[in-house]
Amino acid sequence: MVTVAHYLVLAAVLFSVSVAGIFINRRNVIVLLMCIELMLLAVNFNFIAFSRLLGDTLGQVFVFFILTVAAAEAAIGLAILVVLFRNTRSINVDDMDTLKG
Amino acid sequence: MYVPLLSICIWLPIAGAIAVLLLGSGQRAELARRVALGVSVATFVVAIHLYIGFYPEYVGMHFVERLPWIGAFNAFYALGVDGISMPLILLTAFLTPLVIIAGWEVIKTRPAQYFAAFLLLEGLMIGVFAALDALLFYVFWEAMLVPMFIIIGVWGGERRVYATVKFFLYTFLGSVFMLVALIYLYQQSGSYSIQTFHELPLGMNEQVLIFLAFLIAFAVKVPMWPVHTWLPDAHVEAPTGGSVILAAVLLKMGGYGFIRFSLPITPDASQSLAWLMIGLSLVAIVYIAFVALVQKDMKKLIAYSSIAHMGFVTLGFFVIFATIANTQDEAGAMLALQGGMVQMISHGLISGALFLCVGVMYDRLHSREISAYGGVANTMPKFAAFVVLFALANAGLPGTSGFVGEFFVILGSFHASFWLAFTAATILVFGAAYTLWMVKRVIFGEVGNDGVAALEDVGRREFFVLGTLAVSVLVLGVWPDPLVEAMDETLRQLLVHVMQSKL
Amino acid sequence: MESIYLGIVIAPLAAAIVAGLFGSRIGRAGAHSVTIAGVAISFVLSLVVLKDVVIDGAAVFNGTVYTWAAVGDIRMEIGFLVDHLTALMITVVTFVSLAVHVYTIGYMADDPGYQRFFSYISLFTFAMLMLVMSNNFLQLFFGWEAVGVVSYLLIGFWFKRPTAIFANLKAFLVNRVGDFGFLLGIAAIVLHTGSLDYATAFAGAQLLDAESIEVLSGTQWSVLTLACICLFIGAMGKSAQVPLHVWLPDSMEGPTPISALIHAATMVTAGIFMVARMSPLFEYSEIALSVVLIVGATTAILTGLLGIVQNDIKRVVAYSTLSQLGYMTVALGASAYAAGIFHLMTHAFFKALLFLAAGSVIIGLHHEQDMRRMGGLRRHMPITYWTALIGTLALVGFPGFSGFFSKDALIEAVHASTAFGAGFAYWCVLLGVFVTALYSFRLLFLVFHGEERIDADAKAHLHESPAVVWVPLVALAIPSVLIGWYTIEPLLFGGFFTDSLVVLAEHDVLHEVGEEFEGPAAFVLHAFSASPAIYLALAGAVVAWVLYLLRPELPGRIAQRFAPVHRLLVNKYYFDWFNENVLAGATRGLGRLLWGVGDRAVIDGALVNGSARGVAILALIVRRVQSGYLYHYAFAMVIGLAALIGWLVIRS
Amino acid sequence: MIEYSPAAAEIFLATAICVVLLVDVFLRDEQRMITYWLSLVALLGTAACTGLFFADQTVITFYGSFVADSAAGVLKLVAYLAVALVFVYSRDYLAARNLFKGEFFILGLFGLLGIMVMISAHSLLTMYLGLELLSLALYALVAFNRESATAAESAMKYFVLGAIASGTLLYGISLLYGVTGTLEITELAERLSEPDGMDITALVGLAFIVVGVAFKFGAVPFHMWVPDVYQGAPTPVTLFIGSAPKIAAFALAWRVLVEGLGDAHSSWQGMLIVLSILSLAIGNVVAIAQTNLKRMLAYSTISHVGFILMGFIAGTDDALSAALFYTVSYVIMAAAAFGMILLLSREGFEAEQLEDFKGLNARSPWFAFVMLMIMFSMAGVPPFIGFYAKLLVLGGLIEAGLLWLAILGVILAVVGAFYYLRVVWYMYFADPVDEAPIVAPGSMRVVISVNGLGLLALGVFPGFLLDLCVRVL
Repeated sequence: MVTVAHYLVLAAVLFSVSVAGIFINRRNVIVLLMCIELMLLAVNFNFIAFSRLLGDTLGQVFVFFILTVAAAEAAIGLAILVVLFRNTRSINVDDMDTLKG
Repeated sequence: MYVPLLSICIWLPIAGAIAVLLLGSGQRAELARRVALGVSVATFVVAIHLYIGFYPEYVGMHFVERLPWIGAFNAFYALGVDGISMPLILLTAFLTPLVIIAGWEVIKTRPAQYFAAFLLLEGLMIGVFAALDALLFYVFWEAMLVPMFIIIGVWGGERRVYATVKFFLYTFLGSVFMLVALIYLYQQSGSYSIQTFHELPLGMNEQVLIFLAFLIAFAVKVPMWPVHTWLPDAHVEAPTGGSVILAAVLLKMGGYGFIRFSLPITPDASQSLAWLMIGLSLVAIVYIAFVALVQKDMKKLIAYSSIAHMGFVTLGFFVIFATIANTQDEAGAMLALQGGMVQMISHGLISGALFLCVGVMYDRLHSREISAYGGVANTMPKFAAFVVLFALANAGLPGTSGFVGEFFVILGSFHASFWLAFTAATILVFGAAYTLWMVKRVIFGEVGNDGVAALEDVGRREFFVLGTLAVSVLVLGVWPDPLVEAMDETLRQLLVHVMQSKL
Repeated sequence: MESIYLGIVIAPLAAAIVAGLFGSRIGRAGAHSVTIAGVAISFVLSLVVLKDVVIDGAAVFNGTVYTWAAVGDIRMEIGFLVDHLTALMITVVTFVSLAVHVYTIGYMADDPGYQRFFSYISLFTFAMLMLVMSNNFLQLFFGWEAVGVVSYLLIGFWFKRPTAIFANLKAFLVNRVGDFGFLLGIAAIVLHTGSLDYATAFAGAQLLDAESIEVLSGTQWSVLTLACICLFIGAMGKSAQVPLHVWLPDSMEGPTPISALIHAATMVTAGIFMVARMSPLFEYSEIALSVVLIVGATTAILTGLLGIVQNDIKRVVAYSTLSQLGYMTVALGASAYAAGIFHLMTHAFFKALLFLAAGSVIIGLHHEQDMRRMGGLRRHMPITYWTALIGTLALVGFPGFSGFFSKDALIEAVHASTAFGAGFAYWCVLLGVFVTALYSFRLLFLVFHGEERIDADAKAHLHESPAVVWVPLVALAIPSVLIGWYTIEPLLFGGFFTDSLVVLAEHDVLHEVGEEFEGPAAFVLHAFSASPAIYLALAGAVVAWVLYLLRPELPGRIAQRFAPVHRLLVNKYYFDWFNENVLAGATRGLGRLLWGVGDRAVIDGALVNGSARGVAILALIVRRVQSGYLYHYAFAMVIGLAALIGWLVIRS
Repeated sequence: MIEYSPAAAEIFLATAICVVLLVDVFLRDEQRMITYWLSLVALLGTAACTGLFFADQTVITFYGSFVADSAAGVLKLVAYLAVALVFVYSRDYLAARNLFKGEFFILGLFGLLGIMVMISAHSLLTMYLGLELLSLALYALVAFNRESATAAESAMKYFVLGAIASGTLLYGISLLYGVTGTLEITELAERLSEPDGMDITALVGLAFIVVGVAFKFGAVPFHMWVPDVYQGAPTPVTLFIGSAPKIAAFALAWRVLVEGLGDAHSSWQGMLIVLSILSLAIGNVVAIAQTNLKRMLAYSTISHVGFILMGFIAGTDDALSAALFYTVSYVIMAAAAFGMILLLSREGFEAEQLEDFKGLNARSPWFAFVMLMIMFSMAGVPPFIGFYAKLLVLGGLIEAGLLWLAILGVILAVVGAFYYLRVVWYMYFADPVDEAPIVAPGSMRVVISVNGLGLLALGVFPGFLLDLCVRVL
């Protein structure tokens, strides 16, 4: 029988996968953007699970807001990526270390 | 008709500073100098009224002003003066015009800013002495660091940056602990008025903590051993005027702090930690005297001598408990307190004068090293006479003000114990040794080098400044009664208050 | 009368200020006339006071001029105490000072600092008078130090000479060591009597003796003894008693007039005067008196011996002064204060005379001071020779001369004293007579007799000193001879000092000496029979004659035979070496150590700069944490998150 | 019927942004000044609306998701002031580097709108929306200068870390929603105050939320973005990021932590203490090793955040108003400091190195004095306002009995005073490296002088601002 705990665990797993994805990844920035989207989706899972548990639609409404914001975020992320690429000809995370100290 | 004398004393120089800054160092520099001198002399005239209108018998604060300032803290713009702070204000107001005159032609780079900084410093210093509200006191106390920082930094010697940053951070670190103590006292008493702090009952370990916080702040300022190492650097690198004000007034803030805050607010802690204070003062007197002996730089030597002389002030303030314990009467304690106060005033005049003398020589030969001079008396007889007079005053010659303070403190500390007076009295020998040895190597003897040969005697302006200081040192030495009389009643009340336990 | 006392003190001060500040304007003549006028007024007024006090028998005057400072209930005033002792002292001081002022006109004729010198010596007179006339410890201390400062200025008058400025610093510091003790003595008295003036202190003398103070843990000393010993340390500094005597010989670097005025007649006697003035205190402390006695005795004999090996004419006279001061201190120690003061007075005259005579010789030989390049001056400078002879006879104690009366009375008194150490003192004093005679006549023979060892150009214009120089010599010679004869009766036994000196019955040795005293003449005859002093003096003279005239090579051979003793004497018992190398060297060494290690290395280096460097290094290390890599930043955030969660879970 | 008047300011600003956006589209480059003036007018209008509809007592509308109270009013007014300062200071800088495009002002206004929404958020949803609106506007602004690689890099870093932070915050909100079943702040507080309210999941949720708050403040260890973004972004953007968002961060912490999770104070207090000490330590220490002024001011911001957090740690109302006072005075100081960098920069020259401030007293004594006032105010030296801010916060801490934290904070502040002093000694004691005269329009010179003098004036008479902060909270 699938209980709310399962959903929560799934959401937590997804969340930690995305967080791990961010700081383990050494290659390129697009993976980072994908991880961020994954993180937001994990949160959505949580909301839906709780909203189903509490029998209240507020969680689901929140999910829609999150989705829209995620879209906007992705747009800006990619725009910055384009600008970054045009300036540095590389989207490799390791090259983004001119600012340090 | 009610004239807010103290506010005038504070804000007149500050307004003057702004005016001088506006005049700028360009073609109107000469006018800027005159305005600066005019303002400082005006402040001195106002300060004299403080003395004239001062009735020593009336116990408590004179010329009190009280305006609401910060409602949330219940802090007031409260000013007032009593026997302890009035002479110090008079000293500040007396020295600033002299410093401005001394720096008249000497300062070439940006003179307007130089004089403005001094006027600002004067206003803030008088503010510190006149503040009756602890927060106002603290604001003036810290704000004073800014002009001094600029003075040492801009017009100082080669290592001025190191010296002035060290000066700033040393004092800032010290006074920040005092801030925490003041806030704690405010929370206990509900207002920032120093008077309520005096009456506020405090437990023993509260008192000890507060006392230690005050101790760090004021020990740095006095300076007491071992937090004194900023003074020689600050003095060596500061311009002449800076050294004079630093030695004459800034060091007195520490002493003033002890007698206005530490003793009355935490009497029991002061009593139980008196041994520490006496120990540090004696170390300052003996240890520093040895160190002063081997200095090769004149300003450093005088700086160390100031530390030794200021050791007398702290000794005088904290030996009172032992004297009363030993003799059960307040004669010794009154002597010690008066000694401490008079020593502050006289040291201000003497070390100020000595720094001016070194300044006169530095302006001519641009060196502070003792070895760079020799036989100055041959080419500058009048100047040599002044130096010998001030050197003897520094060595505590009776008839000059240098003797009065030390005499009282030694008599007072004898009431406590023989060995205390014995160690303190060693300053008679060491004081004379390092000061007169310097005089021997610099003033007397054959003409050292052709630089000394080319020296010409003190000009009219320098003669006036050194002359005024010489007269004041002699007058205070021959007849100190007016000063002692002015402080007597306040110190008696302080003693009564300090002797009552707060536990 | 008070205006007269003020006049005595203010006149020299005003003259000094005028000569000092406006010297260049009023010129050389103006300067010396102003100062001489000032001191003359002071001298005349002192004579008036002397007549008023001694002859008309006026009451003791003890009034205050003004309140210096009132601290709590201690009132510190400046005031005058005029009694027999003061009257005598101010007369002696002003007379000798006047003589020196006149003498200086000649001696300093061609010196550029002429006005400055005159202003100093009249300033000195003012300071000495303030010291003598004071009625409280504060003014006494003021006079004490002022006199020290003026002697500092005068010794270093020719500040171009390195030896002079070394001598004046040494003099001032040694005096300051004495004043250090002196101040502690005053502090002890103030502690227990609650006031600074003499009257209360003297009244409370017994009380002081009763109270005790714990100086060294466990031992309880009587306050009176402690105070008196401390005061005596002050006197040792000022009156150059061993070991604080080292400055007096060096003070000969100063011009001769001041050697006469300061280092013979007035300043050095301040210590003696002070102990006499404090007789009401000293009398009640046996220990203090014996300390005074023993120190005086050792000084008398030790410094006397040194006089024999000196070759500089002024140094011989200086060591003779040290020895005579030892005599006076011995008199004080034996409670024969009157004898001490009497000897002080007579000594003032003949020692000033000897110094001025030496000065005259020095001018004559164009500033030559080494006796080995003198000799046979008898023919060239007759007046100087005769006055010097009179001075020497007075010094040695030739019967009838003033020195004889004061020295013999003193020896008798010590002989009669039963204080601890009186025997030792008596032998020292007796031996001293022989030594005094030896070095005095050595000086006389080397300078005025024997073959002339003067080098050519000095001999060329060798001449008798001008009138302005030999008039004071004669003026001083007369009292050197007569004053003893006329004043021994009233001073010692006529109760001259009853109003100013207190002597307990059991200590009153002078009373015993006084019983056999029928008159000055009888005293002279009595001396021949009773005490060996005269014969010792004669023996000394004969030995000197043999060694320095008959067989001049003998001293050299004796010096080789007793080489270690000779070297000890030449090095002045290594006192100077000890002070300069051990004491001063150790102080400088400690200073360098404390400054180098204490201040610079530890406080500045380690604590202040060290902590600053520490923070800077820490900053560089922590700075590298900001690596610039995005994943490090993200990792830091995750670690932060994990830490927070861990914190909460553990806490709950 | 929904009560619209409390949100009048937000509504006015939203419409004004659209109008400005449309007008800007039709303007040629020479007329760009019109957009600048229009945005200033928009700000003025919003301020007027806030003034008109100033809610003396708390009003909650939009079904409990929007609240308007006097504190919100004050915070908004300060935000308007900050943004206005940003626009005035950056006009000339942008024009000189042909970055003078309308989008800058529009994104700025959007950011301001986000801040206003956060200030008046009564539900976690509104708070999230406001936060995202502000963050997205800022990400875009940081990458505003398309030609600069560093700007792009710092924008990417800011974007990724910002996204992680808001993701974490969301996760926290979801947990809290799960536990309490509501997103409204007051209901949240009631549900949590019930006996078993704060169970383990709520605690974990709290941790996540604190991470979100800490990131927005820039407290250590979530501070890594601050130095790189402050240095990489063009200076006007740094000025914007350094001032207004700090008010938003304060509002976020105040609404969520204090009003929402007030009962759990004892648990999040411990967390904030750790954050505060680390921020003070690393902020003050690392700043000493900096040579770039913007990076140094970034670390100084981190150290100031340490002090602001102390206000929340103490937890009493006085301490909270102290934190508010500190935030407001910090905003004014930061605006002035970055304004000075803008003042000294000119075409093709960025005055962002410490060396560039050398000998400023020789070049122009007045502006050296202004910078002196700013630096000493930041160091906490009286008679400037920075001192009173520290005084208040320390007072709150001591009242709450955290004496040791006060002393530690004070010692680190003294360590920090060194790098403020260094700027002053570079200006006054060193000789000028760059001799060029200061080229800046009259308006900027006046405003920055007023801003600098304001620090002194507020320092001498802090009563006015102090009473405002105390009365409002």
